[in-house]
Amino acid sequence: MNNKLLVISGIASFIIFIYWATFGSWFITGNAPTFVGVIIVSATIFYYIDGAKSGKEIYLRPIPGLKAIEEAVGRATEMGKSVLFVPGISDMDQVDTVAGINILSHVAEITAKYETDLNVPTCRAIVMESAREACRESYLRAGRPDLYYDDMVHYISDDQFAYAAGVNGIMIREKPAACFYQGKFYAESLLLAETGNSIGAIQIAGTGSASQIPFFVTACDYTLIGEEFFAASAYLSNKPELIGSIKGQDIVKFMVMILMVSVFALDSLRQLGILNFDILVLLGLN
Amino acid sequence: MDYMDIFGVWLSVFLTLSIFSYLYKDNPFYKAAEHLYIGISAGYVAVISFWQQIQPNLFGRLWPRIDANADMGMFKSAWYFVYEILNWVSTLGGWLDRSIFPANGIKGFDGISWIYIIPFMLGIFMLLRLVPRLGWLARWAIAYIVGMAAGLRFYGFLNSDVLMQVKAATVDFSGDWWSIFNGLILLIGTLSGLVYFFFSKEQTGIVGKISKIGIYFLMIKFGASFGFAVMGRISLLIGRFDDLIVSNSPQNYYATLWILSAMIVLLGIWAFFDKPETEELTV
Amino acid sequence: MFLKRQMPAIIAIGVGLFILFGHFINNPNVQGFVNNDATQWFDIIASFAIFLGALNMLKLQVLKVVKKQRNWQYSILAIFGFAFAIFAGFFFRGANYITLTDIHPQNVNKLVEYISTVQEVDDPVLMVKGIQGSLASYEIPKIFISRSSAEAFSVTISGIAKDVTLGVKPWGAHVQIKGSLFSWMFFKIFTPLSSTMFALLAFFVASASYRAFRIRNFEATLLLVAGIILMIGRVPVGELVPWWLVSTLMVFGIGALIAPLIPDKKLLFGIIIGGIVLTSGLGILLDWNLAVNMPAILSLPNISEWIFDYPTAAGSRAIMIGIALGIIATSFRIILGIERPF
Amino acid sequence: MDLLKKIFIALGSMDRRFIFLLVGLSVLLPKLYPDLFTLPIKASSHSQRVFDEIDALKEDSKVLVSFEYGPSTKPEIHPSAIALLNHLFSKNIKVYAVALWPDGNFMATEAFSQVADGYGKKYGVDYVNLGYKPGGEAVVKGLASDIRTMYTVDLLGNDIDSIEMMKDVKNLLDLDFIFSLSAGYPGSKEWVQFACDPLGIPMSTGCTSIQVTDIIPYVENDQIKGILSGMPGAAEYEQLVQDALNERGIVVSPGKASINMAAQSMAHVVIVLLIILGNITYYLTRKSGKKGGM
Repeated sequence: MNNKLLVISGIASFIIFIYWATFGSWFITGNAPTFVGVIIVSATIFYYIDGAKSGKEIYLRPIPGLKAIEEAVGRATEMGKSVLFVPGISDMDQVDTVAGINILSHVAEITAKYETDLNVPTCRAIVMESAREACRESYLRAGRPDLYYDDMVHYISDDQFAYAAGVNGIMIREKPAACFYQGKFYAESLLLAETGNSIGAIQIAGTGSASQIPFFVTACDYTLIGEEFFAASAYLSNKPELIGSIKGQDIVKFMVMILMVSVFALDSLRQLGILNFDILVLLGLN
Repeated sequence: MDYMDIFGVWLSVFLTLSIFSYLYKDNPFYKAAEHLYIGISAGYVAVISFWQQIQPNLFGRLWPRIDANADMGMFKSAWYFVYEILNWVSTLGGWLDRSIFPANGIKGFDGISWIYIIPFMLGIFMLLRLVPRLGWLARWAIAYIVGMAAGLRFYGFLNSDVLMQVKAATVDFSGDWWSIFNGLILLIGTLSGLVYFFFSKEQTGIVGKISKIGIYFLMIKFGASFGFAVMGRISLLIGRFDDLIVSNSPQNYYATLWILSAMIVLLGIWAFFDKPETEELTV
Repeated sequence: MFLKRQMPAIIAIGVGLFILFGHFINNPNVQGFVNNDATQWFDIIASFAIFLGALNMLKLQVLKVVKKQRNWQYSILAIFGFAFAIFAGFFFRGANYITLTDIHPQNVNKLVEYISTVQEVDDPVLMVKGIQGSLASYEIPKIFISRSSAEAFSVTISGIAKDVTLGVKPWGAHVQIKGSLFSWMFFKIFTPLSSTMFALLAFFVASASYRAFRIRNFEATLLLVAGIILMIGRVPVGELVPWWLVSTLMVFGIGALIAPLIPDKKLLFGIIIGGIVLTSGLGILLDWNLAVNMPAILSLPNISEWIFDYPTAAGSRAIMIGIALGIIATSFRIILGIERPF
Repeated sequence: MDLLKKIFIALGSMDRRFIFLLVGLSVLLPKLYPDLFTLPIKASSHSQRVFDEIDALKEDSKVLVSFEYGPSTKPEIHPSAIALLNHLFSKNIKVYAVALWPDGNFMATEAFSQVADGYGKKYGVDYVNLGYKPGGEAVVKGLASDIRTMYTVDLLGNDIDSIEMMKDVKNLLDLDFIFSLSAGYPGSKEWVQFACDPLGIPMSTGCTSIQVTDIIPYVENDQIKGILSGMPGAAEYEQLVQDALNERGIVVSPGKASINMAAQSMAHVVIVLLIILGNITYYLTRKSGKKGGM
């Protein structure tokens, strides 16, 4: 197993060597730490993806919000009500929206299996198109292409609050039993979550917008907080390489923590006069 | 204050009160305001994105302003002939006045940047979604955007939200013990908060305890952000009441009072007759 | 089949790699593309797509009207709203203005009076100074939506200056000029709707906090305490909270913290009462009522600022790094091509 | 005692519309009767820091003010904009305005018309409005490298090079300070990431209170010099500017934010009382629930 580690770390250090050698000529100066960061992060995640693909078993702690997805769609089916999925108000140029669409493809697979009515109002036309692609493929995978129709995913408006007003209108008139808010949100998050609460729906939110997490935490039943939201689609797919990337992400997080502690320790020693070099200058982060 | 302004004030008061009526219940006033808002905003965004994005940034780069008698090569004059065709189309054969494609190109950029033909094509590919057989071309445009998002955000977030925060992990020991204590709180809180986000580690034993502390910091952050947000939201409500009070001035013929009382009366009548209608399930 | 399935993946992977490493390549065109053109391309594609979205919305509203589905009457309003915005954006500029050339100096005051009949002038003296500064050619700061109202006004002020010319703002600028039909629509219809929807949050924040801030467990209590302290600390009323109330609450807080450690409820109760008596006594002894010698820890705004500057900042930083790593991992999966939303 | 408990439980399950009414009144009453509710405003350290940074600027220094908010977030940020322009113009500082949001144009023209004439400032000499450019961070990066790649004309359409105060300004490095009036994305984060940090230009921000939690880490490690958070931040800055200008004999009408602070405080008090009430009824229902074994 560890010869894989040697190969990958060999390639990574070779790339960093070339970068160092041609620094200033091929490569611009000023963002060297970021380049080294990109290479190390990519190598780490790639190593664990590769490891997972060749069968290594990986433990993933349960995320409450994800187990509740199937349960929520089930409840909507029993009550004969629809499922509402809100993919956030940003466009496909935000990774949060891409993650939201990936979660939509899993939810669509469940609604196809349960034959529940799925309603996806979108705030951007490009999100509408890629959400349609995702849903069509999920209904195909679930073996129910007949249940899929294009206008299950429909456009409301590009404006943040016109979109919120439109989605509120859908909620209070069609009273969906399960509401999903997965994507990037701004101030309108509480408008949606409070309306969803007033119609008694199960609400599962997930977002990378740090400022909106408090509202989702207070108003929704389950909330995928920041990184949990980005890991959700890998969890739900349980494809080995995606789960491997979660492990890789954890290791990178561990590295960042080690880096922070060592920066703190070395800097404190410098301040106390024991060491005379400045770690931040060394790392080029000053 | 000509009639357009007064009508505008009455209209904005009516729309404001219609949206507020949503707090009572879903009612005809809110439905009207909501649907008008959806229509107007879809049109507004289409216009703004055309006049501030497609016309200046795309057409402006492909057909910049050239002085009429400049000697253009055979290829360039053919290119500006295409420009005239587009103009002919957009003014329906000259019937409308020349708006989108002013004579001799669009002021703004000095040289033609030919590379902008690619986003022009990708934009057309998106519109081809309307043609069933060619709809798959839109995937190329979406692929470009998703690829761009991955490349930009990978670099952006690694640079500003990870490395910059690592730089801030230092604690300044020169200050008094209180600032050192606070610096340590900051570091411990960040590290324990990060432990909570470990997925592939069982949250038991020492890891479980640290992540418990991390959750406490997260909860304080959520409570504080919520408390802070309450303040912002209240300010916006104050802003709306300001507008309603200002619109109630004599020269606006007391718009707010009149509309408010009319709506309350109408809502009362509507609520009286409304009982059966909401019970029946929508299709 | 290749063009439909594999080609998009190649584009995404290629563009992703090119833009990621483009940040480092020492070539002005590449740097220019990564820093500027990449997002401009996206904005252009998104602007084309907006028409796709508008058409879809229109199709659904028209279908609702044709099929007389529930609430179809309101869809007419949506269609009218869209048509009105397109009319004001593309077909009717409504941005007429008037310029006067070499105004006779003694007519300036009369001109200001005329202007105040069509537009609110909050400081006439200043307007006079402004006109005197540019007598040669002066553009009246009023934009007329209809050409007829502009002509009518130019007739009334015809004696003021040598000649009065009518003009229309260029296409494209009419969208930004305050006074055009489009900006009238923006200020009188679009803004009230969007800012009132935003203001609804004030009510929802209240109902959400009423329902959610409940002492269910220790974490929920932290959420509640931090929320209330921030809510009160950040507004002037926070100044008025007396020190003894803050100290009593603190004693209660400490009491709640140590409660699980002390099984005997009477002893716990005694400790809390003792704490309150001690702090209040100390306060009266050292005369904390005078703001100058009241310890900073007992003033609510200071506590709220501390909570905001340190524990909250730590929590924000943990979430920020977590989100950044989540985005980095997702971007990496896209660049590797193992996660594709299209 | 039992009656009291029943009242609280009944109150606990009250309809959310009753809460809406309470919040509405708590904001409306102080607005209609302002003199009943006047409260002192003490500046927080962050607002004081912003005031000191601007006050330390010398005469004829150049400041870029970026308008990235719209009408819906205007109540929280516009008062800061007005106070800032009063402060800058009273110190004869040259103001360069840009907008990263389309609505920023309307906000900028409104702010300038409200303040500039008061100090007899002339457009093109003392202040210039370059207007809105789409692209978010691309615009910030463009301004950092060369302004003329981004702006060839200003908002009113006259050529950049014909404007007197633009002559000696090639890019952001020629400016002394950047002030971002931000309500979201693109906003202060883009200014600090792509302009002020790389180029080392001092920067402050006035932003909506919800965005403050995202910006605080930058204020903590001094990448942003102080912050005006929401309407209270604006009210504090207004107060500081008003006191400083009164000392210099310049009369400034009381800012909108300060007047509205009373309504703000009342609403906060009502919400906190509601939370406390909610907890009491929750405690009672849980206790009686346990006893009743429901």
